Amino acid sequence: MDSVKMEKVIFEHSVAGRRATVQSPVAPADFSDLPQALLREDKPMLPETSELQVVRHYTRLSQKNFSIDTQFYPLGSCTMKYNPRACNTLAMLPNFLGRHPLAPASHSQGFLACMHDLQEILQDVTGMKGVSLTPMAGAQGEFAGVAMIMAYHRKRGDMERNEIIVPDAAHGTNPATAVMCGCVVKEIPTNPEGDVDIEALKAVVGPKTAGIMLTNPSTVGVFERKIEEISKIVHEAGGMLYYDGANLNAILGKVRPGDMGFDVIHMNLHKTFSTPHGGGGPGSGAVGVSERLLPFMPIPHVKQEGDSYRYVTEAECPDSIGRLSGWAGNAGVNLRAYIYARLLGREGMHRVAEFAALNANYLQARLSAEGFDLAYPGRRASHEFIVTLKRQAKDIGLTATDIAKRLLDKGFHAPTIYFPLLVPECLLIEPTETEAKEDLDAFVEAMVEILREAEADIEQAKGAPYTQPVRRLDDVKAARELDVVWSN
Amino acid sequence: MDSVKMEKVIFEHSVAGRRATVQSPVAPADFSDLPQALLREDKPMLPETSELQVVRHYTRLSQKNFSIDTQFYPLGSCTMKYNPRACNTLAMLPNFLGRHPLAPASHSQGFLACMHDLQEILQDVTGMKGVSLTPMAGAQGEFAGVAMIMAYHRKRGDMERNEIIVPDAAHGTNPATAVMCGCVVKEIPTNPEGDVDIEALKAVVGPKTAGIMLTNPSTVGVFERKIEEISKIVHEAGGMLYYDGANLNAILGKVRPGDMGFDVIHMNLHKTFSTPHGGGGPGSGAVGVSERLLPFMPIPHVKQEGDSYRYVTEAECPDSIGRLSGWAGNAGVNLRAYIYARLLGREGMHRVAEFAALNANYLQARLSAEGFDLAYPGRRASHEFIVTLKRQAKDIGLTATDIAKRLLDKGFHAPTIYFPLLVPECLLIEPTETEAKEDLDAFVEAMVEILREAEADIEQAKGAPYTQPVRRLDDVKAARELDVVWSN
Amino acid sequence: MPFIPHTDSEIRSMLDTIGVDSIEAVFDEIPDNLRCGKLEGVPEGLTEYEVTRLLHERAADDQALRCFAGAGAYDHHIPAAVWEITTRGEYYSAYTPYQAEASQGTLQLIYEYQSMMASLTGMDISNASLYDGASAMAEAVLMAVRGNRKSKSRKLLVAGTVNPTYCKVTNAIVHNQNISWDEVPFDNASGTTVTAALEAHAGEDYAALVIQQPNFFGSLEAVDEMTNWAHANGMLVVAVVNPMSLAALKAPGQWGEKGADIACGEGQPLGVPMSSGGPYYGFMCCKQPLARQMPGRIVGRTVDLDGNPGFALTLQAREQHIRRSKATSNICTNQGLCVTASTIYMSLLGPEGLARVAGASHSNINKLLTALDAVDGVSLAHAGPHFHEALITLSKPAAVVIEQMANLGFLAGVAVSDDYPQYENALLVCTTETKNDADIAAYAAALDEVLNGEAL
Amino acid sequence: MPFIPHTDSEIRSMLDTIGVDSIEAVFDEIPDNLRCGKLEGVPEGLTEYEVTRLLHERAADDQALRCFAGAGAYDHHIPAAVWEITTRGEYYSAYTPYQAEASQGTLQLIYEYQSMMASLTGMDISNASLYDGASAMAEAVLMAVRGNRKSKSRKLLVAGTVNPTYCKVTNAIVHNQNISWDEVPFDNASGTTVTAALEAHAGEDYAALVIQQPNFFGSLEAVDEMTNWAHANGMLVVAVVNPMSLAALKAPGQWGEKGADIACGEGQPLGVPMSSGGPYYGFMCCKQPLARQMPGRIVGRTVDLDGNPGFALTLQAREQHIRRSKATSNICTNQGLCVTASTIYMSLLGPEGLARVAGASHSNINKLLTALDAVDGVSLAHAGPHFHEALITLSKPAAVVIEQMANLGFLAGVAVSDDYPQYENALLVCTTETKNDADIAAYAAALDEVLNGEAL
Ligand SMILES: Cc1ncc(COP(=O)(O)O)c(C=O)c1O
Ligand SMILES: Cc1ncc(COP(=O)(O)O)c(C=O)c1O
Repeated sequence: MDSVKMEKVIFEHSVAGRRATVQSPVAPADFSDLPQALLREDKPMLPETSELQVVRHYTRLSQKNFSIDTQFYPLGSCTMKYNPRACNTLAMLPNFLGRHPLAPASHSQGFLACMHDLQEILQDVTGMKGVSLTPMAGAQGEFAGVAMIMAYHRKRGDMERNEIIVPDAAHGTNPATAVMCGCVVKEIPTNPEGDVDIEALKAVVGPKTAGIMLTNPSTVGVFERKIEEISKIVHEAGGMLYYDGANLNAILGKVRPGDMGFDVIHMNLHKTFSTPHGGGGPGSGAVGVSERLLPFMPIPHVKQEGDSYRYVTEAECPDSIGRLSGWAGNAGVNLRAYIYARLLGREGMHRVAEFAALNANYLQARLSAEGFDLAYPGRRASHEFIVTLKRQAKDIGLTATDIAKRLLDKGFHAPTIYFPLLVPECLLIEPTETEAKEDLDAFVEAMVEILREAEADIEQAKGAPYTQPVRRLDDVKAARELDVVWSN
Repeated sequence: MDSVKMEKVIFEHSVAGRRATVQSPVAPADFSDLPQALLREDKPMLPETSELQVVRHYTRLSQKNFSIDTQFYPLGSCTMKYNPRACNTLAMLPNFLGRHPLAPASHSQGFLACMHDLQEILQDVTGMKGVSLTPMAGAQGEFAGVAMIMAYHRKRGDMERNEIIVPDAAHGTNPATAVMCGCVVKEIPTNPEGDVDIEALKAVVGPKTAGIMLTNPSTVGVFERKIEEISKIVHEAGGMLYYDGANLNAILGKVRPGDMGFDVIHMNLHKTFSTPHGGGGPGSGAVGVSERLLPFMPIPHVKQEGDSYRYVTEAECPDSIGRLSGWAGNAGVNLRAYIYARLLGREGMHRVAEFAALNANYLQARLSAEGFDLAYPGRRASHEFIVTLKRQAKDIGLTATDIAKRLLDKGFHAPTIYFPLLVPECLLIEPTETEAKEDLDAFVEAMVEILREAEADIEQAKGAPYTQPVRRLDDVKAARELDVVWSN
Repeated sequence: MPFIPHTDSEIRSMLDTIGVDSIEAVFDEIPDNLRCGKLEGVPEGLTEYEVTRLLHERAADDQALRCFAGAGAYDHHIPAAVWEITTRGEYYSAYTPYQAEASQGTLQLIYEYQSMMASLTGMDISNASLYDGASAMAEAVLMAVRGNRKSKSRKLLVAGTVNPTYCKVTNAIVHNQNISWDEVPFDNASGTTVTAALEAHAGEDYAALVIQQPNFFGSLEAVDEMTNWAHANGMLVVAVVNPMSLAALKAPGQWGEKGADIACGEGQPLGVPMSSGGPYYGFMCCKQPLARQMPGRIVGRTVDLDGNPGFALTLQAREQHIRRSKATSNICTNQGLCVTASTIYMSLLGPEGLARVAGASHSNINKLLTALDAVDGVSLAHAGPHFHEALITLSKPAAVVIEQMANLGFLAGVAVSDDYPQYENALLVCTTETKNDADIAAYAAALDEVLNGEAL
Repeated sequence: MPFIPHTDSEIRSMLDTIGVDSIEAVFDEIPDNLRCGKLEGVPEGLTEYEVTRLLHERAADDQALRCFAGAGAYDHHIPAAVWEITTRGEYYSAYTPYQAEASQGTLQLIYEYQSMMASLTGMDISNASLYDGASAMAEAVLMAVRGNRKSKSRKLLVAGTVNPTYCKVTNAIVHNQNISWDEVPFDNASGTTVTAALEAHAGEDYAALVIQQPNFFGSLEAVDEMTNWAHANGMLVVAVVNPMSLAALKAPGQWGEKGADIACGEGQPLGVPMSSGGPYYGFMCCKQPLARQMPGRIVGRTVDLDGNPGFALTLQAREQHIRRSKATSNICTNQGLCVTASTIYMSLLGPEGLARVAGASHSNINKLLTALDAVDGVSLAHAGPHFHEALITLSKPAAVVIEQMANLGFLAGVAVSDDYPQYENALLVCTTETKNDADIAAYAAALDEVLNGEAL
C-alpha cells in the first residue's frame, strides 16, 4: 500500500545521449591538438539526465535526511544547534563566492576585514593570543595544535619529547592526530566521577611528555574540576596543554581555555559557531595559541595595518608549522562563523553556554526522574550528559542502538551512541541552547514511551525503525560484500 | 507504528514572550505621540516562536506538498513543466529585489531593458502588435482583453455590443471575466468531436456580439480546426476574437494566435513560460493585441527610445483601459519568464510545442492501448488530452476522484479532474515537454495497476490515498462547519 | 535541447507508438496556411552561463538607491529564512492545492496565514490572497456593492486620501460594471478627512465608504468617527490598511462601534521584496456575514476518513471554476508564494517584532522630519502625526530633485503632482526600520546640497 | 536573546526541575577564579538587518574581477540548481550520516558521488572526500608510504611540476612522520618532466612517484611513461589530477600499463565556487588492493531487515573513531556539502557537458595565447600543448602587472616567482569556459595597456 519509498540511483535515470544542454557550451569539445595518447577513450560513467530529473532526484533524496531544520537532533559532542539562515544567505553573496583566493589584497578588503574581525573575536572568547583560521575541521585543528607543540619543543632544542597524553574518554581524533604528528600516545584513565585520574597522570608525565590533549568539559559531559592541578602537573613536567574545543559550546562566555592554562586550542566552528555540518562537513577548526606558540601558528592569517588588511607572508613567519590547506582554509565556513558571531555579539556569547547548560541539566534531571540511569549521577551536566542503558540491556535486552533506532520512529534524531567508549550502552545527549522546552519535554516523553514499549515487547525496539525509508541496515554485509561503486 | 505525520499548527508552538530577537529592532516600539484612540489595544495573534521553530515548521510543512521538483504532475490545463532554477536565482539578484517600483528610469535601465525585450519576444511568438506585461494572472489578462474589446467598441460609438460568446468547455474564468467586464455571456456547445458547434455559433452572433473567447487548442485538448471559419463569422458580425492563452504551450512556434485571426490574447507566463506556480501563484497574464487594439492596452508598458527605456505615461495613452495593478504587474514573475525565454531562444520556442505534443500523443496512445477510453478518440492530442472513466464508473464504480487519489499513493500527482465539465468522469492529462519517456511509461503502469486493483477490489480505490499525510478529506464538512481561522 | 529530455531513439520509439513518422505529423490538424515561421524576433538561445552573465550585467545597471520612497511599496528588512524556505521546490513548483491530500503543506500554511491576517485586521475571515493591494481594493468595492443589503446603489464614497493609484486601478476594474464613486475632499492642513466633508453626503445612498489608514500622505484618519458615520448612513466600510501598521494601530474590525466590514490592502510590507512592484499580494478580510461574498480562495480545516484533522480548499461555490459567470470574481491564480513568504515573515517577527518594526519606521519619520526642518527650502505639507510617511514641499521641482538625489545614491521619495496638482513641488517621503540615524543625516545633507548647493 | 527560545517562566520552571535557583548555579563546578569576564573584544550583537547591511558593504569592497587566474582554483559556471538544492536544510543542516536509516539522502548521494569519481579517475574505489586538494595529496603520500608493500622507504619522488602549494601543505603534514621527498626537475622548454630526470633515480628505494596532470604550468606530462617507470622501480604512482580535465584526459587508472595506484586532487572545479579558497574538497580514489589504506569515510550499499537496498557508512574500522591511534588518518568531519554540490553538478553536466566545459576551457587558452602573441612584452614560457593554463613571461614585474590589471577589472593571473625564482616576471594565466572572445580580447588589450601604455 505504500508509495514507492525507494529512490533509484541516479544512474538508473541515465539514458545515453540525454543531457541538460543549457549547462555547457554550445560547441562540442575539440582536443585534437592534444597528443592522442593522453586522451581518454572511454566515456566516464556520469549520469545522462535532464535538468528536471536531476533537480527532482536530489530534491527527493534530501527529504530522506533528518536535519536540524526538520528534527530535534541531540547528537552529543556534535552541537547540532540552529544554523541561522542569514549566515548562508550572506556568505553566498556573489562577490564573496566569486573571489579567487589569490585576488590581490587591494581588491579584497571586505573579505579580509571579516576574517580579521573573526580572528579577534575568537581570540577574545578563548583567552588566547593569536588565532589562525586555516585548519579545515576539528581534526586538522588538532593537528595544527600538536604540530605547534612539537615545533615549540624542537625549536628549543628539546628533541626527546614525543609523548602525547590522552584520556581514555577522548575523541578518536585526539590519539589519531598525535600519531599523525609523529608522537606516541599515552592513554590515562577517567575516574568514576568522570574526572581525569590525577595519580595516573602523575605517573605518566616526564621528560618525554610533549603535552596533553584535553577537552573540558570532557567528552563524558562534566567539567574537569582539577584542571588547574592538571595544568600545573603537565607544565611542571615541561609539557603543554592542548584544548580540544569541540565542547567549547559548554563554556562560551563562562570560562576561557586560556585562563585555564591551555597553551593551544582548536575550535569547531561548525559546532560552537553554528556553521552547518552539511551532512558531514565542511567544518572549520580555527586554532588559538598562547604567547609562546605565536611564532608557530599555521599560515596564512590576516594582519591589520592601519586601515587595511592583508595575509601575512611565509617569509614573515619562518617558524610557522606551515600551510595546512591550499589557500586559507574553509573561507566560506569562516564567513558564516563571523556572521553568527556578529549576530550573537558579546551578550549572546555569554548566553550560549548558559542555555546549553540549562537545557542539558533540565533534560538530565527529567530523564533521571523518569528512571534512566545517568553515567555520572552526582555531577552537573555541561552542555551534554550521558545516560547508560547498562541495566536495561541486561534486564530486557534494550541496547543503545535499539533506543536510537526507535527514536527515529518517534521523529527525533538519536543521541550519540557508544561514545565515549568507556561507558557501556551509552547515549551522549546534547540538546543545545536553541531548542525549546516543549521539544525537550517531547523527547523525554518519547524516551519513556520507548522504555515502556520495550518492557512490554522488546521485539518492537529490535525491529526499529519502521517509518524510515529503510528498515535497520545490515552493516556487516556492507563491510564484507563491499559495494561502494555502482555498476550497471 | 508511524512517526507523527501531523504537524502542529504554528500557533501551537507559540509561547507568550518568546521571539526571534535578531529579526526586529532592538528598541521597543513607542507610539506615544500618536492619538491613543487610534492605537491597537489587543495583541494580534501572531506566533511567538523562535527562529529555529519557524524554520523547522515551514520546512517540514513543505515536505507535505507534491510539486514538479518532486513528482510528475500531469495536471491538465496547468502546464506543470520544469521551472528552471536559474530563473529564480537570477530574478532574485539583490539589485532586482531592491528596486522600488518608482525608482527613476535613469537608474533602472537594466530592469526596463529586460521587460522591453520580453514584450518583443512575446509579441513575436504570438503574432501580435503590442504586449503589456501588466496583468497579474491569466484571469486578469482575460479581463484586460475583454475590457479592451469593450473599449474598442465604445470608442467607435458602438454602445450596444455587450455579449461575449463562450464555448461550454471554456475555463470558468472566461464567463466570470465577461461578467466582470459588464458583459452578458452566451454559451455555445462543443460538438462530439471537440470542436465548436459552428451552427450554434452562427445562431448566436449578431449586432450585440462584442466578441468570442476561445482557446485553441481548446480545453478538451484538441485543435479547433475551423478556426478560420469561426474568425470569419465573428469578425463579420462585428465581434472580436479573444484568445485564452492558457494553452499556448501546445502551439508555441507552430501557429500564432495573431495569424489565426485573434485580436487579443493573454498568456499565462506561469504556464507556457515556465514561471513557478508557487502553490497557487503568482502568475503573470501578459496581453498581446492586434493593431486595432493598440491604443487600449493597459498601462504601463515599456518603450524604447534610442538606447534607453522608460514606461509610457498615462498621458501618452489616453485610450488605455488603465492600470490593473499598483505598479507594473508581477515584475519578478516577468523577469523569470524573460530568463526562460532567453534560455530557450528561437529554436527552443519551436521545440516546446513539439515535445509537449509528442509526450501527450504518446501518453494518449499508450493509455488508449491499455484500455482507457479517450473522450475524443479520433483526434490528435494537443499538449493534453482527456480520458473519460464513464464506463468504469458505471461498471465498477471507479470515479475520476478515486483514480486521482490512488495515483497519489503511486507517487504521481493526479491529472485535472472534472474539468472541462462537459466530459463525464474526466481526467485531463498534460504531461508537458519536460518529462522523460520513462516517467510517462511509469505513469501508464500506475494507471493500469489502479484499474486492475479496482477491478479486483473497488474499496481500495475508494479508500485512497493511504500514503499521504492525511487520508481522503471531508470537503462537505469543511464547507458546512466552517473552520477557516485558528482559535485557541 | 533545453529542458527536453528526449533522445533520438526515444523519439523514434514514441512516434512508432503514436503511429506517425515525424513530430510534425501530430500537428496535422492545424491548417497549413496558419503554420508559423521562424520567430525572427526571438533571439538565439543562450546557455545558462550566458544568461547569468547578462542578468548580472542588467542588475548592475540598476544602481541600488537608498530608499526613502514608499507610496505603497516599502523597504523593510526581510529575514533570510523567509525566501530560503519559500523558494524550496515543494512550495515554489507546486500548483494550486486542488489535490488536498498531496498539498497539506501549502494548505496548512494558508490556514495559518488566514488566521494571522484575520487577527491583524480584527476580522472574522481572510481569503488566501488577491493580486495586489490596488486590485484588492477593486474587489472590495465590488464585494461591498454586492454585499450591502441595505443599499441598491452602485456608487461609493472614497476618501480623497486613498492612494490615487489604487483609485485608478479600482476604476479601471469596476467602471465596467457601472460602479463609480464620489471623492471626499481632505483637509489641506492636516492631510486627513474631516467630518464636515462627510456630512455633505449625509442621507445619500452609497454602498460603502472607503477609508485608507494610514492614508496616502502617511497621516492618520479619524477612523472611528468615519466608520460610525458610514454605518449610520447605511454604508459598509471598506478599510484599506497597511498590515505592518496594524501591529500598532487599531484593527479595522475595531473601528468605531461596529468595526469596518471589509479590510484589504497590500501585503508587500510583510516579507515581500520591493522587486520593481511585484509580485506582491492583496489581502482581504471581512466580517462573517460577508463571507460568501468574498472573492478568492479560502482554506478550511476539516477531517479525513480516519477522523484526523486536515486542510482543504473550501467555499468553492463562490469561485469561477464552479460558479462560472455567477462567481464572486474571476480570480483563479492568486499570489500564493508571496503569502508563503509573508506567513513565514509574520511567524519570525511575531507580535512584538512586528510592533518594533512599525515602531522604528514610525520614529524614523519623526527623526527625518526633524532633520529636514533644518534644510532650507523644505517644509512639511501636513501637520502630524505621521505613521511612517509624510509629504514635504520643496523649493525646486520634485522631478529634478528626484533625479539629482538619485545621482547622490538616494531614492528621495515620490512626486505626487500628477495626482494632486496642488502639491506641485512635493515629495512623499517614507522611512522604515532599515534607515538608521546616519542614513537620515545623509539624506538631509544630500537634499540640502540639491536644494541649496552651488554646483550640481 | 538571539536564537534562544526560552521565556522567563520556562527558565524558572526548568531551574525548579533541576533544583537550582539560577542558571549560574549549574556552573558551580567551575572554580570561581577561572570564570571569565565581559569579552570586551567581542562587539555588541547586531540585528540580522544590521549584519546584512554590513556584509553587503563588505562584499561590495571586494570588487569583482574578471578572473584569468587558476593555479588550483577555477572560475567555472555553476548551474543555479546546484546550490539551490545543496543548501536545502536537509542537506545543509544534517550531521555526518551515522544514523544511516535517517540519512539515506546523504548516504545515497555519496554512493553516487563515489561511483562518479571512481569512473572519472578510472579507479576502483573513492572515499567520501578529504579537506581539499592540497591536503588530499598529503593523505595520498601517507597512504602510499603505508601501502607500498615492496618498499620500506619513507621517501618519495615528486615531480617538480606539482603545484608548489600542494607540496608545502604535504610537507607541513607528512614531515612530522619523517616522510620526505626528492624533487624531479622539469624541462624548462616544455615545462614538463623528462624521462632523463627520472632515470637519475632509477634503482633507488622510494615509496611512490607523485605526478600532476595537467601539471602546475598547465602542460601535459608523459604520464604513461612516468607511470611505467615508477612501477618498474617498485614505486606506487600517486596521480594529482584536475577532475574537470578527466572529461578529456586519460584517467589515472589507465596511465601506463597498470595505471596509477592512487588518484587525488581538488574537487573545486566541479561545481564549487571559488569563494576565497574554500570550502572546497579533496577527492581520493584508489585501486582495490589499497582500499583498506584509504583515509576518510566510505559509503556502501547493503540491505535492510526486509532485504531492501539501503546505504550505510562502511569500512569504518579504518577510521579514528574506531581505530583511534591506529587509524588511517585523523580525519573526521570532511567536506560533505561540497561533495553534495559536486554530485549535482556532475549529474547536470553529464559526460558530454563536462567534456564541453573542458573543451571550451582548453580552446580558450589557445585563443588567449594567440591574442597575447601580439602584445609586446609577453612571451610564452613553455611550448604547448596546454590544458587550460600557461605561464607567460612579462616585461614588467608580475606583482605590478597584477595590481594594475586589477585596477582595470582583471585578475590577471598568478605570480610564481616565490616558488620558481627562475620565472621572475611570469604570470600563470588560466581560461575556463566562462571567458568569451570579447573577454580574451579585452584582457589582451588591458595587458598591452599595462605593459606598453603611456600613463598608468
Ligand atoms: C570531542 C571531539 N573532538 C574532536 C572532534 C573532531 O572534529 P572534526 O569532526 O571537526 O574533525 C570532534 C567531532 O566530532 C569531537 O566531538
Ligand atoms: C484554460 C484556462 N484559462 C484561464 C485560466 C486562468 O488563468 P489564471 O489561473 O492564471 O488566472 C486557466 C488557469 O487555470 C486555464 O487553464
